[in-house]
Amino acid sequence: MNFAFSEEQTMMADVVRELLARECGSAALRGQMSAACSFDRERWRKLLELGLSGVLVPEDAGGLGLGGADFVQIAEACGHACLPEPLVDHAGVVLPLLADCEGETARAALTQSLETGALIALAHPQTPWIVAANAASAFVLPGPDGLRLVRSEEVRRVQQAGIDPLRQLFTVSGEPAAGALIAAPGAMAALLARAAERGAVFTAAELVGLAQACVDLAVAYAGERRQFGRPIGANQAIKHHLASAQVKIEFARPVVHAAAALMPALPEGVPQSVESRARVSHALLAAGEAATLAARTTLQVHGAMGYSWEVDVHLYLKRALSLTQRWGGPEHHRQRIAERILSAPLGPDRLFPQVAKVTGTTPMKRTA
Amino acid sequence: MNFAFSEEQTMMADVVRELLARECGSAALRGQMSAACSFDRERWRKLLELGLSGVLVPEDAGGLGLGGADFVQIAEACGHACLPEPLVDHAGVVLPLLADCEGETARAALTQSLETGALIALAHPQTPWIVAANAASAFVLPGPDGLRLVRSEEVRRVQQAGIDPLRQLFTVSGEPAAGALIAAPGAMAALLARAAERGAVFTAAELVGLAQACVDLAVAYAGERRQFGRPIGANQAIKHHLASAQVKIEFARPVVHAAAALMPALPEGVPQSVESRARVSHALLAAGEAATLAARTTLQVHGAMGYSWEVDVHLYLKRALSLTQRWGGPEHHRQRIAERILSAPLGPDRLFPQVAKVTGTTPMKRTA
Amino acid sequence: MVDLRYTDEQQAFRAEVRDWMAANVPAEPLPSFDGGRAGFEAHRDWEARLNDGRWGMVTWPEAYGGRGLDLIRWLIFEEEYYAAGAPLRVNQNGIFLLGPTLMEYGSEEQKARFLPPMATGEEIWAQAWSEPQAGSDLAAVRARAVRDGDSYLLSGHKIWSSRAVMADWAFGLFRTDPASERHKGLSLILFPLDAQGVSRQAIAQINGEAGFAELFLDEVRVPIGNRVGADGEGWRICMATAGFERGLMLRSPARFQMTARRLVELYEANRETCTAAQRDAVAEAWMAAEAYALSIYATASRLIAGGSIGAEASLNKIFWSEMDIKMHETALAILGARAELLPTAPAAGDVGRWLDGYLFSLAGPIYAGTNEIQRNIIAERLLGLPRG
Amino acid sequence: MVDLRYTDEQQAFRAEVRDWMAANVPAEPLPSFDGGRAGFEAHRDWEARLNDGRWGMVTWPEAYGGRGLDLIRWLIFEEEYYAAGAPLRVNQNGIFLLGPTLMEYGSEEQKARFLPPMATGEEIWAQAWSEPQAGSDLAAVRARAVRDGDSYLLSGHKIWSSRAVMADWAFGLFRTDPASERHKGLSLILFPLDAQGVSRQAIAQINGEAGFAELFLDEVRVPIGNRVGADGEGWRICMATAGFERGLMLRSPARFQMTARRLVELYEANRETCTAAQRDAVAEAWMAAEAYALSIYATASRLIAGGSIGAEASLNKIFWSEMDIKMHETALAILGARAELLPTAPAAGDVGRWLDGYLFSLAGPIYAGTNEIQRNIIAERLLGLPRG
Repeated sequence: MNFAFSEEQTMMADVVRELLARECGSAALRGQMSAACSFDRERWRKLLELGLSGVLVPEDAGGLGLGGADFVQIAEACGHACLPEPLVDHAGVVLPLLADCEGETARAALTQSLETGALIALAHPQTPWIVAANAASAFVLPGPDGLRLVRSEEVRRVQQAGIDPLRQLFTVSGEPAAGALIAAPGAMAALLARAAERGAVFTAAELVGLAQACVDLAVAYAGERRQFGRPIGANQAIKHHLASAQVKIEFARPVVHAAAALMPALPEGVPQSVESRARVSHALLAAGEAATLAARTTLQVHGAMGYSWEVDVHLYLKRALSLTQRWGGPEHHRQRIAERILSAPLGPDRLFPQVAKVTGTTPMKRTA
Repeated sequence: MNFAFSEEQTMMADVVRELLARECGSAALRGQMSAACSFDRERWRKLLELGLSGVLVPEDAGGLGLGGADFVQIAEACGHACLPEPLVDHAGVVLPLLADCEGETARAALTQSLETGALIALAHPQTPWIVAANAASAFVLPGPDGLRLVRSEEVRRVQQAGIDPLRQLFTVSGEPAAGALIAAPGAMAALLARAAERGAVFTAAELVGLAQACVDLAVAYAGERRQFGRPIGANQAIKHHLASAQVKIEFARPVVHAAAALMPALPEGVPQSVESRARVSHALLAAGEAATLAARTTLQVHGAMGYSWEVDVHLYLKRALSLTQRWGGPEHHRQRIAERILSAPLGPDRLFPQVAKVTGTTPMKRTA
Repeated sequence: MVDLRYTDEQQAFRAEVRDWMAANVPAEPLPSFDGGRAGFEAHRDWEARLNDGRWGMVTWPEAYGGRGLDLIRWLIFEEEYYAAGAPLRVNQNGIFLLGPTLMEYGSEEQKARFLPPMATGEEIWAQAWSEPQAGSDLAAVRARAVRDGDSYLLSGHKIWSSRAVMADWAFGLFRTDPASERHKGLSLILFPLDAQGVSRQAIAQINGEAGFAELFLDEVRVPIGNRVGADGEGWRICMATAGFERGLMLRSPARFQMTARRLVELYEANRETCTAAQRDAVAEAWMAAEAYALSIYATASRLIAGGSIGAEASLNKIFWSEMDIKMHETALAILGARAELLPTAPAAGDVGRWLDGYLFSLAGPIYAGTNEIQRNIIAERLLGLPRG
Repeated sequence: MVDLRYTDEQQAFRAEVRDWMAANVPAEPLPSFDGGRAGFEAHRDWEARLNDGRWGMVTWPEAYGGRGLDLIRWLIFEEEYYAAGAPLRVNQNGIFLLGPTLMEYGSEEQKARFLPPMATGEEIWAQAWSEPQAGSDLAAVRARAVRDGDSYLLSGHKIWSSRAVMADWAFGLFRTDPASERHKGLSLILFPLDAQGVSRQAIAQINGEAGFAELFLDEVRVPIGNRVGADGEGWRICMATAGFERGLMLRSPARFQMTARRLVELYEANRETCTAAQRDAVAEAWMAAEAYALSIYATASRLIAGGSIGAEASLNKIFWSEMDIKMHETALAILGARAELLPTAPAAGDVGRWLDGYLFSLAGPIYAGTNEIQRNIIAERLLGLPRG
């Protein structure tokens, strides 16, 4: 039992953080925004050069064969930087899904993407709007005869104007027989379910990173901005708002980290027990609440300044709004929590799902 | 349209307030508490000498024939003083119910109570614990053959130890044929329903008064108690907690007042439309939330002092806990609100239920 | 004496408003007045049309185009106004804030000069309170008015001036006594936005619209007759104006009651996917809007009976601003994945203007004095807690 | 490297604890230790029994009756302890607060003198931090320790001393430098509660039990060897102790996880009358307890890896105290009209100790530094906001 990241795990995230600090600062984001481009190929290239797209891909498929605990801090860094490019989806969800598929087509596409950095996007029923679909080279599309991999020339993309000015959203559809089948209907359900678990966990990580970025922005502003002859951050009201936001973050982050640790390198290992699924849902709910509170708090701390376009506060606020409704949205995940607490054993020894298998000399009174 | 109290209305409440300030101060309450007596006959006599028991009883039944708007500030004053005696139930619910009954028995009991001050209590299904039943001379008990008036010698009283140290609670039951029938089963349902509307409204008023008393206590303490070289009330955190509690109170009070104005002197006038019932439920919900927040806030402002038995804070906290679950409890009333908004017309012209009858040259789009 | 029934006259008045609105409210919503010149001018035209019907501000005296009605009639008017889906008031800084201020503190000349074109919409007003270093701390105003014969020369830097991108006139606080500090030595002065020396810089809000401007004033010459009230009396007048803003006028309850009604309709339209928690949230929203309306009716009755409104205005501001956000959050939760779509998105369906309304609602706890400032006011002036 | 699987050794340890608890935890709950002498002594006996099994404090060194285990094992122990329904720890002020403090700051003599009887429960400890004028502002301590040869003479007035009505010893802050102010010149001194010059006055809490006492000290003579740490070092040591109190030790996650489990059981037992909102609230409670446990596991891992805990302890305190209140509020809402009944009421049915737990939970945001103080600490020390 060790719930501390290794130096390697943290170092990898630090490298991403540093790259994003250089390549994804406020000025870069604003340039990108005015160009109405949510996909900066140069930045994408630099990110992938770090090997990020293969973190969760098994070694025999050409990846690093690492697990969710290795990727989660990277996803947090993406959220903290308000990264427009869908790196978290691509490396956290789509490539692992391809690795999870049997057959040559999926493997070839995976290999090609790992080599060239080609963006592949997934049209998942729980996340109807696809980020930067205009930059994707191929799409994984569910259909009546199973999961298909369709090249971008063969799909219809419809832009869906959304609130996040850094991300262009699309719906994507293809002809029923377009592209190549990569999973039969039976396998598809399991593949999409696993993708949803991964998507929820790493979106939760993005939200935690974003929440922390909001508090960081507000703390910096509150230390500088002066009213009534002193920094506004000297006011207890400001302090207590920010302390409350930080409390929310601190008790979301370990949940996200624990949920990420459930996502192993081997794709088939993504657990589907009611207890594991509840941990994932808990992560997304807690992170969403932390991000919403932190974004609202930083807006309030910034006052009128925060309400203006020229300050970055609104970028985070809008990203939070966008991310919290992905992967089924809060009500779906609350439902999964209710299922868990009303059907599976409860108690301190159920914190880590594998415990029950090993211990239990005197069983808990409650039975599932 | 006038939503301001008249001088007479306010003056009557002021007289009650002054009497309670004299007779129901902290020392009196503590004396009563150590005597484990929740009914001070002398205080009761003085209160009734003001004519309070007849406020809502029609003139032809020996009362003042006034309405809910005349009684609501009196009920607030009782809540503010944390009055142990069940004056609000007696004068606000039970005597109006007796006036509402046909037949001699009820009328005779009413007349006698108005003359002698005898406490009569009601065992209402929505409020199972009867306050100070040991001091009541008679009980109104629902039964399979209708509503019966039963003398205290003929009932079984079982004390139900509760959290409010100023009020002794009881369940009360009688033999099926004990006492005298005052309403047939058909009439009983309507009588009990009206009693519940009155009970909810005036309990809401008690809660608003109680909430204000909590803020008043906390403001006084925060102005006196010094830490870090200044009164603790100079801290923004304390200020903002109390301001938030006051906001809750200010937007509960007019709801309670409007709901009270729906309770006219004529008993049969108690409205039963879904809109009126929602206003009553809204009053109880809003007042309950205000009282809970205010009680919790005053405890927090008082710190360890507030957590001690010797300071009055806990008396209000416990009374709030007791009152909020009466008359069906919050979930029951939330249900009534939902019924109202999903079945009756909505919009600014529906604020006062009688409006729709009169206006309407171009009907609102929405229909019930 | 509490009597919550409308009189026959009040009912007749309601019917009259309802009829006029039915005949006059534009069938299609006007484009936003902060979104560009066309929307701004369409709203100006609407102001003129309202004025033609003598509906511009029913509480104003008849002499200035009003009807001299009491606050209960004003509330009835507002109820019918919002129920009819009538446009937002582009001249709200004028008719709700400066108008009442001029009637209380202005000279006869000022009333005659400024109120009629305000009523007709000929002159649209912006406010110019804040400065970069004077936001919550409004008394830190540095912009100055230097006396030069019969004129003032106005110089300084104003910010967050709502409507100032396209408005005709503005009112603001200026330091008329250069040696003064804090809230002393300030005066309230009116100035035309097309005057020599005024330059305006639009500020885009988080919804992308330029609802604010920065104003750079460089020796803008205005006659001393443009000062409202006495020299140095600006702070006191400004506080009274802020009371109007936070209190009754700017946020009439009907607007929120209509939002609550739309929210119930949204819930009903999406009932199959809604949870019980969302139903409860919708019910909360409706209750909040009703509570706000009842409270304003009580305040209006009190004012009619000779009462006044002071720190209570701060209670209102906190309540409506928090309510407004919650209502919109509830709507977005019901919309689920569609919440983030703009109405122009093909998949948006019936998302309506909830997202826009949400962004707008987020300004509520900030403008006209942040809710933190309002809580200080309540604690210190209403509850009597010691100053910090 | 994150690895959330227990080792075989950890699993075996869990099984060992579970077996011992199953064999030793009293079948009937003990009477409250604040409710009277019988309950107090029953809890003292339980401490002795725990110590006999070497379960008094598994993280303590073996020399003092512990097992020298790491924090992960401590967590496992606590999980099994609370899952077994074992009694609350009457000597918590000793074993969780003073014990660790002595191990870090005490002399060898002090450790040898005080730790063994603390471990066995022979000496039960009270804390004596606060004074009537030194609550949140602990640095305002006035109680003094005057040097007299090899002794201190302790005088002053302490309040809110938990357990002090019946405990044997107390530790508190005293001003050893009479000329000092604020947090300078304070020392941490241990004194027996039955000494000449100590009088104790029980303080009834809102639940009617005397969990606190006021202590009046009048020239209470103690050897200077009862001072922990150097002269004037009391504040620094006290802050470290407060860190234990707010941080890991006093509120282990298992307790809340058991409350969450009982809450789910209460929901299930009352499912027919429960609303969806109540189901959501129960789910929130469970999530909060899980989040707290996960966070403590993360902190424990960090501490094992050589990290330290500082202002983070304040995050914990705010979180568990607010969670605890919410859990109990949810339970009371589910109980409805029965919520206000004491368990002794004939109609109480299965209300259990929820009401009592609710009242107890209300102390959470107050004691060991109010949550307002904790938010200041987070803002200033963790986030780096400027001091007020």
